[in-house]
This record gives sequence, C-alpha cells and structure tokens, in this order.
Amino acid sequence: MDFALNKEQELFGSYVRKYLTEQGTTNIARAFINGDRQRFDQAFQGLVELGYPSINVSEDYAGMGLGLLDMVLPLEEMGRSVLPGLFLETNSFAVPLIEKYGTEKQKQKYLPAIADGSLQISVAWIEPKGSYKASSIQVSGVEKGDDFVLNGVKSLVADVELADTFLVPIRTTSSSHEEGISLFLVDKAMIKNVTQQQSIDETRKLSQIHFEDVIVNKEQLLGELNEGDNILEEGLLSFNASICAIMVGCMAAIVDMAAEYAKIREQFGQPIGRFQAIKHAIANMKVDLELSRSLSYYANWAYDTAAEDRQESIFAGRIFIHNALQKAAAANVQIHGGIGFTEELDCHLYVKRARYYEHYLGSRESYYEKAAAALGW
Amino acid sequence: MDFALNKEQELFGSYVRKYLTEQGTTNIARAFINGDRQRFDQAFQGLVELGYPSINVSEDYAGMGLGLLDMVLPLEEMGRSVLPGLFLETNSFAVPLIEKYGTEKQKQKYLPAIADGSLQISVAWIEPKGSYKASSIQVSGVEKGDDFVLNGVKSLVADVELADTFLVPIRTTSSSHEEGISLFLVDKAMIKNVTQQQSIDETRKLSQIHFEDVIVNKEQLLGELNEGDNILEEGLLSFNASICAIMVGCMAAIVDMAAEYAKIREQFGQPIGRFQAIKHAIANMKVDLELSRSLSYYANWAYDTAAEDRQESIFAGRIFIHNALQKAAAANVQIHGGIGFTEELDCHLYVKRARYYEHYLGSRESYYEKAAAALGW
Amino acid sequence: MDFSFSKKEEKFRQELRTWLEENLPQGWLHGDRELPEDINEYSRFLRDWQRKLYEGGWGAIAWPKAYGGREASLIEEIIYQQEMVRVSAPPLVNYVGIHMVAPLLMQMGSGEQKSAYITKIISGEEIWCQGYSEPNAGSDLTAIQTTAVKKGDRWVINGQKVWTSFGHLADRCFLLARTSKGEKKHHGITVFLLDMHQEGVETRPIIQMDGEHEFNEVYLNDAIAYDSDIVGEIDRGWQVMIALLMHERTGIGGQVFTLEQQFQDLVTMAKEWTEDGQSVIKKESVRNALIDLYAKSRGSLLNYYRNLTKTLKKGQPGSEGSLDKLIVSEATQELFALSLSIQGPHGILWKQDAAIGDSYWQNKYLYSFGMTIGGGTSEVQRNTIAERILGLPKDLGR
Amino acid sequence: MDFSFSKKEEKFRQELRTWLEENLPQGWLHGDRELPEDINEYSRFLRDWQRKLYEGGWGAIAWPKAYGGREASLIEEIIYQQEMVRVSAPPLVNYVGIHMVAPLLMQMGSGEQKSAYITKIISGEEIWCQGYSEPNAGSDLTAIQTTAVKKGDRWVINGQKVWTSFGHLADRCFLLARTSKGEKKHHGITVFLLDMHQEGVETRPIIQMDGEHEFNEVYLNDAIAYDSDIVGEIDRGWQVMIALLMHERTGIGGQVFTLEQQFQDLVTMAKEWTEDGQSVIKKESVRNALIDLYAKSRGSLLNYYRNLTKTLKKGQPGSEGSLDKLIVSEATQELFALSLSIQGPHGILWKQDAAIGDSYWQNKYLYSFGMTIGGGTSEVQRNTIAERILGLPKDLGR
Repeated sequence: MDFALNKEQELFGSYVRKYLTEQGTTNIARAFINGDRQRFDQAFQGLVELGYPSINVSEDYAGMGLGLLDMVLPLEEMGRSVLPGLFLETNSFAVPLIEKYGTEKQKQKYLPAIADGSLQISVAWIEPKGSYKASSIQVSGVEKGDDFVLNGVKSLVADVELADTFLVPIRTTSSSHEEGISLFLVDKAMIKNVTQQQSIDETRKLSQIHFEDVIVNKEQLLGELNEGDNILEEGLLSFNASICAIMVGCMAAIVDMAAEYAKIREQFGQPIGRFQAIKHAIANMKVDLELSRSLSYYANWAYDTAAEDRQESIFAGRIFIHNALQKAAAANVQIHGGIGFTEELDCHLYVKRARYYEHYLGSRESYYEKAAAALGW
Repeated sequence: MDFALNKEQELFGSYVRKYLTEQGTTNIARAFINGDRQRFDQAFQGLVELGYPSINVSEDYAGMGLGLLDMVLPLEEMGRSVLPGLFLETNSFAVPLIEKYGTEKQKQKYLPAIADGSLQISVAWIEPKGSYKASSIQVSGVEKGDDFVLNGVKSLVADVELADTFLVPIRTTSSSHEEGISLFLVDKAMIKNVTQQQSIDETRKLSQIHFEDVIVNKEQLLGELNEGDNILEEGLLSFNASICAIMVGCMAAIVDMAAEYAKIREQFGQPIGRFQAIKHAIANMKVDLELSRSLSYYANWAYDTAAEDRQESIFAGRIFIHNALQKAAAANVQIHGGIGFTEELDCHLYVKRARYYEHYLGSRESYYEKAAAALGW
Repeated sequence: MDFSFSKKEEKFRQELRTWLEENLPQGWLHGDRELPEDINEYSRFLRDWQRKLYEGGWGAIAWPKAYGGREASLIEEIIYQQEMVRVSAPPLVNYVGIHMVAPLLMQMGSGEQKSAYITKIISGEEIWCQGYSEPNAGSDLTAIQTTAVKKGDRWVINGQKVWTSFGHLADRCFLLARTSKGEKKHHGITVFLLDMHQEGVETRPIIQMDGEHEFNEVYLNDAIAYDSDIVGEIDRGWQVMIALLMHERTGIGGQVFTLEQQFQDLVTMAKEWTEDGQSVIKKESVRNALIDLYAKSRGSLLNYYRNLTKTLKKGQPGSEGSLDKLIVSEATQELFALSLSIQGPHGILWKQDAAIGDSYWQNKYLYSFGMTIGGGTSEVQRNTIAERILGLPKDLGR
Repeated sequence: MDFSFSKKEEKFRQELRTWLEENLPQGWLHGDRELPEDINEYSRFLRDWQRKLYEGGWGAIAWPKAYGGREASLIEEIIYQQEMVRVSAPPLVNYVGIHMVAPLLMQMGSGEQKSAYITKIISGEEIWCQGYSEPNAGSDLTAIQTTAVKKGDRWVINGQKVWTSFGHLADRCFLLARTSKGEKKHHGITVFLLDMHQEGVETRPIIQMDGEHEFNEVYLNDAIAYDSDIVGEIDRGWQVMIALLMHERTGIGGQVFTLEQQFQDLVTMAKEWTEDGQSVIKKESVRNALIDLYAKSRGSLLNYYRNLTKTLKKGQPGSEGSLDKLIVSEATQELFALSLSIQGPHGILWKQDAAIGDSYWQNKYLYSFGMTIGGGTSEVQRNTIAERILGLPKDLGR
C-alpha cells in the first residue's frame, strides 16, 4: 500500500516547476496572449530538453516508454502556469492512439518526431455548432484511388499555428449514425484555408479549418476504416486522465495565491484571512484540491495499469475536478475583490481556462453518461 | 403598486400568532407526537373560533368567501409551530375543488361543516411503492348499481384519525393510462381497515387504508367520471400555493431561533454570531427566507387573481421554497451544534417536516415538469 | 396587494415610452446599439444622450422642477428604470452626478455650489465621478489614506483612488480625503468636489477581466481644491456619506429589471440554441436550472417590490437594500454562467466569433464577476444583513 | 504507487476473516444483526463481543504483545478496520479504553494504573467513557468549568459533562477537570480516571434526533477521585490531551471504509428501487448525483490512503486528518440525504414501516446530522485546515 508518486516522478515534477518558474510561470501565457510566441517557444524547448514529450512514447520510437502517471506532476506545473500549447492533444491523446492503432509507417513518421519535440498534434473534431457525437460529424471523406478527398469545416481547433498534424474524425459513409467515422492524421501542409476564432481563454488560439477538396492518402488513416468512433473513445481515456492533472495544477496555484493574498491583504485592521468568510472559502478550495489530486493520481494510475475501474475513475474524476476548479477559480476572484476582477492579477486566467475545459473534447453531460455506462448503471 | 398584505390580513395573522404562542407553539406538536391529542384539539378549536377553516369557503356555505392570500399569514404561523393537522388538505386542497366541481348536495354536506370546524378532509392518493402519476393508481372502483365498489390499498394517508372524509382517486376503467381516474369523497364511516405507518415527521400520523369491497355511492363522485386527473391537477394549484406559505413559516422560525442562539451562545469567548461561518450562514437563510416569502405571497396572489403566470409561480415557488427550507433546516442543526442534534430543541422538527414536504402530493421532479410545461418550454 | 399602476402612472409610462421611441439614437430600438469605440466619440455620444434627455424633461426626473426635474414619485422613478431597461437605453454617463452629487448639493451644498454644478450635471455638460475606494480601502472605506492638507487658501491633495467609473471621461470628482486623524477611523474625512482637469490629477485605465475599460485609477499628486469645494463640514465627510445614502431611493431597481430581461433573453436563447438537433431547453438539466433561475429572478423582482412597498409606506429605505443587492448580483452571476454552459463547447467563442448574440453572453459572463464585488462585496452585504436586520454582533475589527 | 498489500498483510487479513467467520455472533454474517434493546442485555452483548475479540487475540491489535495485543503495523490496523466494516461488526463498546486510555497509560500512566486498568480494558471487563465536552465547552474545550478541589486526600469533583458516548454503560471515565485557573485557559486542567460507580456520578440520557440514545449527560456532584487517579501532572492535562492525539494513528479510517460500503449499498438500492416501473438509477438526475457521490466517496478513500502513505513515511499523522474528517462527514451527510430523496414520497416512512432496508436509510440520514458536529465541527475543521495547513491567521478569540 503506497499511494504516492515515486521519487523519480517527484523529482521530474520539481525540475519542471523550477524551469517554469524561471521562465516566469504565467508570464509565458501572458506573452502568448499578446501575440508574442517567443517565450512560449523557449519554454517548450526547455520542456523538450527535460524530456517531457518523450515520456510516454515507447522506447522503440526514441521515447522513455513511461506512462501517464509520469506526466502528472509536469502537467500540474503546466496547469499552475496556465501554459499554452498542445501537450494534452499531442502526448495524452495522439501518442497512445498512434502507439495502439498506428501502422509501422505512421509510428516511424510521428512518434520519434513527437518525442524530440519537432512535431505536435492538435485535434480537429467538432464542427460549427455541432457536438462531439459521431452523428454530428459532417466533414466528409470520399475515397478516390489511394486517397480520400475531404470536404467540410472543423471548428474550435486548438493552436493550429503550433500544430504540425491534426487528428481529424471524418465521415466516410453516408449514414449519419455512429458507424462510418474514420480517423485521419492530416498533416498541416495539406490544409490551405484556416480562419481564426477568438476564445475566452486567450491562451488557446482557436481556428476553423476549411477542408476544400483536401487530399489525404489512405496511409494517413489511423486504425480501421469506419472505426474512428471507438478509437476516439479510447483516446478520451488518456486525454481525460491528463486533463485531470492539469486542472489540479490550476487549482493548486489558485489555492496558493488565495491563501497568500488573504495573509497580506488587510481590511478593517485585519488580514482578510482572519475573516471566516474568506478563511473557510479557502479551506473549502483546499479540500477540493486534495480530493481532486487523489482522484487525478488514481485515474492516471488506473489508466497505466489498465485497472478495471479506469473508465469510471477517469470520467467521474474529470467531472468532479472540473467542477471544483470552476468553483475555486470563481471564489478566487471574489477573495481578491476588485483587483481580482482586473487583468492585472492572474485570477482571470484560471477562470477562463476553467471555462475552456468545461466541454473540451466532450460535454460534462456526455461524461456523466460515460461514467454511468462504465459503472454498468 | 402595493406588494404587501393588507391590514386585515396582517391583523388576522397576528391573532393566530398570538393564539398559537399562548398554546405553546411547538409544544402542541410535541404533545401530538407523544400521543396526546388534547393540546392539538384545543389549538384547532381556537383556530376554528378565529375562523380559519371558513376563510376560503364561499359565503353561500357559511364561509367568509375570501382567498388563499388571506390564509398566508395563518399558515406561516402554523409552519412556525410545525403544527399537526389537515389544514392544507382540507382548506387548500379539498375546499377549492368542492367549490368548483362539487354538486349542490356535496357542497351542502361538506362546506358548512368544514367552515365550522366539524369536518376535516385528508387525501388518500398514493399507493404502496407507487407514484403520484395517474398511471400508478391501482385502487379500483367498479360500478354496481348506484354504487362503486372500491378495492385496493392507499398508503401515506395523513392523519386518518383527524379526518372525517377522504379525497380518493380511484381507477374506474381498466386502462392504466391517465384517463380513467375518478375522484371520490369517501367518508370515514365506510372505511374499516386502517393500519398505521411511522413517519419521520411524527407530527403527521400516516396510515395505509385498505379498501376491501368498500361501497361508495355515486353521489360521492367529485366532478365527472374519469376526469379525476384534471381535477387533482387543479387542486394542486391551491394546495401548493398554501404549502409555500407554511414552509415560509417554518423558515421564519428557523431564522429566528438560529439568530437568537448565535447571539447568546459563546465559544472561544465570543458569541458565535460573531464568527462569519455562523453569521453568514444565518444571513444566507435570511436571504432565502425573504425570497421565499416574496414568491409565496405572489403565488397565492396569482392563484386568487387567476393571473396568467399562476401555474409557474406556484410550482417554481414550491421547488425553490422547499429547497430553501431543507437547506435552512439542516444549517440550523449545524449552527446549534450538539444540542441541535438532540430532540430537546426544535431543530429536528423542522428537518423532519422539510423532509416530509419534499415529495408530498407530488415529487420535486414532477414540479419541475409542471413548471416547465406552464412556461411553455 | 396590487401590482397595477395608477392611471397617472400609466400615463407617465406612456409619455416616456413615446418620447423614447422618438428620441433614441438612430436604429437603437431595432437592435443597432453599438457605442463608439473611440473614447472621445464615446464620451460625446453619451453626453449628447444626457443632453437630449434633459431637453426632453427626462434628465433627472426625481429632481425639483426648478432644477429641470419633474418631481417624480418613487413609483415614477421605478417606471423610468423599467422603461430604460426595456429599450436597453444607452448607459447613464452622469449617474454619479444625477443620483448622488446633485441631490446632495440640493440638500447641503452652498448656494455657490448649487449654481455652479447642478444645471451642468443634468445637461450632461459636466460629468462626475466618485473618488471613494483606494488600493488599501475597498470594503473598509474608513481606511482611506488620500490626504488633503491646507496650505494657504488651498487644499493640497495627495493619494490614489481606484474603481473610479467613467473617471477618464469625468470633469469633476466627488472625492473623499483625510483631513485629520480622528480617534475613530471614520472621523477626519472630508468630501471635496474636485476639478479633474488639473495637472495634479492623472487617470489611468483599469482593464477588467472582460477586456473592457470602465474603471480607472486616479492619481492625485498635489491636486488642488479650495474651501468652496468642501461639502458639509471639514472632517465630517462620513455624515455626508450617510446623507448621500438616503438619496438612493430606488436602490438597485435598475439591476433587478435588467435581470428580469436577461432571464427572458436566456430562455429565448435556450429555445433557439440546439444541440444534436434538439433545442437545449428540452434537456432536463437545462430546463431545471432555468426553472431555478426563474424562481430566483422572479424572487429578486418581487422582493424588490416588497421592499419598495415598505419604502413607500415608511418614506425612506431600510436595510433591506443589502438583501436585494446580494440576491440580484448572485443571481446574475449564476445566470450568465449557465448561459455559457448551455452553449456547450461553443460557449467559449468570444468577441466577433461568438456563436450567438454578438458575444453578449460571454461579455456579460465575465463582467458578472464584478457584480458581487463592486458596490459592496457579497461578504459585506451578508454582514449588513446579519447585523442590521437580524441584530447579530458586530464583526471582527469593527 | 501500489495499492496491493504484502503477502504478510494478506495473510493477516485472511486470518482475521477466518476468525470473524467463526466467531461473529450467530447469524451475524447473514444479516441478522439486531442488537438487544434492553440496556443490560445490550451492554452484556457488547462486552461479550469484546471479550471474544480479546480471547481470539483481536481485542487491541496495535498494543504490545505483553498486554494482549499483537503489535500490529499501521497497515494491519487499516486491514482490521476494513474487515470489521466489511462484516458490519458489532460496535466497539470500549473504543475509548482501547484506542485512547490504555495507549496513553502505557506511555505515561503509573505502574499502579497500568496494572489496574489495561487488562480490564482489553477484556471488556471495564468499559471507559470520556468526559470532555460540557454545556459551555463544545468546540472550545478550554472553557470547561467542571472543578476538582483537593480536600484531604480526596479530589472533590463538581460539574456537568455532555456527549459522553456509552456513558450509561461505562465503569470509568477519562475526565477533564479544572484544578486551577491558569493565565491561559488551557492551563490548570487535569486528567482524572474517574470511577463511574459512585454516588456523586449521575448519568442521564441524551435523546438524539433519530430517537436513539448513544450519548449522555454526566452530572458530577461531589464525585471523588484520588491522586492516584491523575494522569500526567496536575494542571497539565492539556499536554496529556495532545499526547493522546498522537495515538490516533488510523484517523477516521473506519468512517472512510464505511462510507465506501454505504455508497455501494446506495447504488444497489437505487438499482432495485423503482418508480413507475423504472429503476431510479436510470433517471438522469439520480444517476448524476450518484456519479458525483462516487467521486466524493472514492476521493475520500483515496485521500485517506494518500495521507496514510504520508503517515507511514513520516511515522506520525499530520494535520491532514482534519481534511479527511471534513470530507467524509460531509459526503456521508450528502449520501443519506440523497438516499431518502431517491425513495420519493416513501422515503419518509420510518422504523418498522420503512419502505426498504429496515429503516436503515432513515436512521442513518438522521444520524448523519451529528457527523459534521461531533468530533470537531466542520467549522472547526475548516479553521484547522486554513490555519495549520495553509498558514492563515488565527481566528477571532483564539
């Protein structure tokens, strides 16, 4: 019985924390928001040097062959810094899928490049006003010789500018049921028409991708034809285990900043942390943080060990932790008072990131359904 | 623009308060719980003398011909005292239905007797493990000459001992759909087999009524045959407007007792009301109380004036106010600490009454549906 | 109990409604409500609107006729607010002047002050801001550190104010400054009517989390005022502040009526917004959340009316305003959070790319975080409710 | 990270499991778990169970072998609790004796005290209760007013204790009394080992809101103790209390494991309970509430394990116990409230008429209100979390 991360995991987490602190934590995100990618690129390179993108790439493809649990603390640190980037999409969504479903050729093409930080992947799933359900996917792929010709529009694609390749579910049959969705790896070079979309969370640059007779070779099909929906579901397991960790990191930063502010800010001749309205609000955040952290650790452990309860742990964990984060982010603004409502402090960054995660790659509602299904209810 | 009760209504409320205070407020309920009906009977007689049961009986039948709004303050006082009795069932459910749907003979038989306090009505609706839906009603009524022969079991019937007559929805067709429910006024003399049921709210004595070839004359049918479901729906409007008022009364007592205790109870050398955890909990109750009171007044006004939004006001009001009451009742125990967990103080009476009301004559869920339907959503 | 308005009141409403239809800016009633982005044009636009109101006799309806008002009753003020909300009228750039400074000057201002300021306030010629909060004096206004020191015939003022709405547009400021150190912290504060157009006054924008700029920091470096700029007595500014509160007859009526309308807008949105081909209002979770909000927004309005009825009967508002403020600000926050959740993954699209309503929901959502802070935090309101209404003991540190 | 138990630990579990199967009261494993209603029979039943545990070597596993324990590791203690919860073992009537008094006496008791009490505790021959809380000393134990005054060789004790669990069954009491008035309120308190069978001690039942009687008031009217009944030093009882806390190695493990089991029971109930012919777990609102509770109860357990891991590494528990206590008590309350709501109108049926489960849900629901009060209120836990873990300033009055 040992429910703790091991020494190596702790150590790696502390390296990332030290590094991101040197890089200015949320200042990386602030620069990114203002259109200055340089700080982010530098931070990314540093994380590459620390080995982050190679953690869960298998050793055969120049990775470390470790698991999600080894990414938990680095992700918490990224959450603390509200770091931009495609870390979740690349390592937590795409890598496990390519490892499991990719052809040898695909593995050779993508995995070493991901591991050495030269390639990142984003997910182009949802469509304008659509949902994440398979039945909502309208972008069509029509077979033509060795290629598929793609047409339609994907929306809310994160950080097209940072991405080199996109995971794209495409309708490859005319039925609008679950069957008939196929997953393609579409390299950015094939994509011509991209329009930007403003996001409330400005640390994520969103776009619409307009597929206009985009040609993709059959070799870019990930997994079986018309089996895309099941593959996506598989990807959501690792993705959500990781999003739990990153959200825990956001909460940890919130608790720290709220507690620090409550110690130094005085009103009515007292540090506001002496007032129970403030003090207990912060204690409640802390309780939620620790529960969230335990759920996150377990979800990631359950994924890595293929535990029987991995699905319910991951999906129920995401719901609980997101809810806790959203409450904490809002309470943090309130605790800071007026200054918490400005762009000056970081409070708003967490509010916006929490909002961004609410329905990212699946609605809250869908996760209730998935968790219940996993529990056999 | 005048959103306040009028002088007469205020005055009547203060008479009832004065009277119930003299009678010992919650001590009436406590005696009732312990099987001593005398204090309740005396309190009931006093309320009869003040005219309560005649308020909304029309003048033609020896009543005052007033409306629900005139009952709001007396009901709040009854709520304060967690008073036992069939006030809601008789005046707020049965009277409006008999006035609207009753035959002249039924009106003559029941209304003057209700008005002078000599007759009370309870509602025998739900069946063992059943729901309030018409489709759940299995007690059958088979026509036989001038009579109907009733068979089956009704459960959770409130205060059979106090009641003289029961409003009973009966399945009068063999279909198990909504159509085919008829509403009967069954006098207690006809009922032979009653078994008691223990309730968490011991101020309500519950029973099962076993109908075993119970004969009821056709004259006891209220409204049209097979139209019982619509009639019950109509009754739920007035019933729920009144339950709003009684729940507001419970909350008002809770806020008073919590605030008083917080002023005198000291811990750590301070009245606990100085600690914001306590202070703000009580402030939140107060906010909920005032919102509830406003919603209750309006719901009752809307019923009396047949306002367009009466249904949504009444049903959404019931949901909000019940929820507020349940929160306040639980917080009240917590504020009182250990002593609040005992039977000695009144805290538990409100917790239990709140629980009793949660699904009484309709589940919380059903009221969401009804409110949404009324709003045309 | 009677929710109807008298014939006279309805006539008043009709007169205002007709006037608004004829005088609102071009296209306004049909939803074309864009305000100029350029700060000078923006200021000009709002001043023009104030002037138009004034010329139509609608600039400050509660004021005495002698000053251009129409001695409106409290109910008429309510109707005025309802109608302004109904047409989403342009913001009242001179709110501080009309509802606070001028009524106060009428009560306790010098003859000179009255003639210098009141007409310019109603006409929109001079815009006022308020200088209360400071970095170290938010919930606790008695902690202000801005000082005013008499040198010759001048008061020399130094310090920093924050959360000064429209400070960048304002001509004058209703300013609190410390003129002596009293035994109790609320002694020794004096109210000045400060000229904002002077060298010693510098205004810097505060950018809110919604990216907008409504509030300002005001830096006072040897700013100058004179004895004639003092309202009430020296060192007795706290009494002036209390007198000021008494003029807030309509409380947060505007916010209550706005909430009512926002709720209706949300329902419309939830009917029109579809997910997987179904209107989201048909989802049980959305529907129930909307019913809860229906109760809260109706409750806010009804509670406000109930308190208003008390005010009408007693002649002045009680502490119940703290209830209304708490209720409406928290309900508004809840409403806009729900409005984004309803839009699912598309709810995070912002500005010109928002999925619906011109980013209305996203902007209001972000702005709503300020509502439980500005004008007295929810924590302060709860203290007020507990202490003033329920008689619980005073808080720590007070 | 490793959730498995070692072979040795699993062997320990198997040994205990086998013993329980053979030794639990007749029918217990098959759900026949009624305890006698008569107070004397009830007492006899629980003492017999304690004696049986003792004779089997399971009476106090963490104790030294010399005293009849088996020097169990912390993990073995955890396994012990898990297994006891799994079979819903009879309550541990001598919890205070086994987990508090005896370990403390082993550490700082006199030789005489050790030989007089320890064996009788583990064998169930003498039942102990604790005399801490008083009517005016609940959350604030330093406010106790019970006095012990030395007269000759006797200490004469006067005052009133409340919330004394099993006080009506107890033979001896671990009692706090004030022996002098210190400068600080926690000075001048002394710990006595009081004989409950004497004229000066009167026990009266407290009836809880669930109608049960677990707690008592204890009236002390010239009750007598001697120097030899004092633990630690005179006036230094507070240090004894602190030492006592160090023996609480497993924290609230029992409650955590119980919550886990209660959650499973709730799921089973929600599957079996039908409304209009449909299992209620199929309702979206019920299903989602259960998922939320799944996260909370799993989270409670995992958090407990995480803190336990820390304790194992550091050798003693930290302040995180306050987190566990808060989490598990609030989650339990939520769980039982939901369990009643799920049953719809039938949820209010009570005692022999309860719709399902022998009134288990109703009784636990009512009892759960005490869980956020007893053993330190949720408010006190929040203070502890904020002050000890996050370093926020001390509260008002402390």
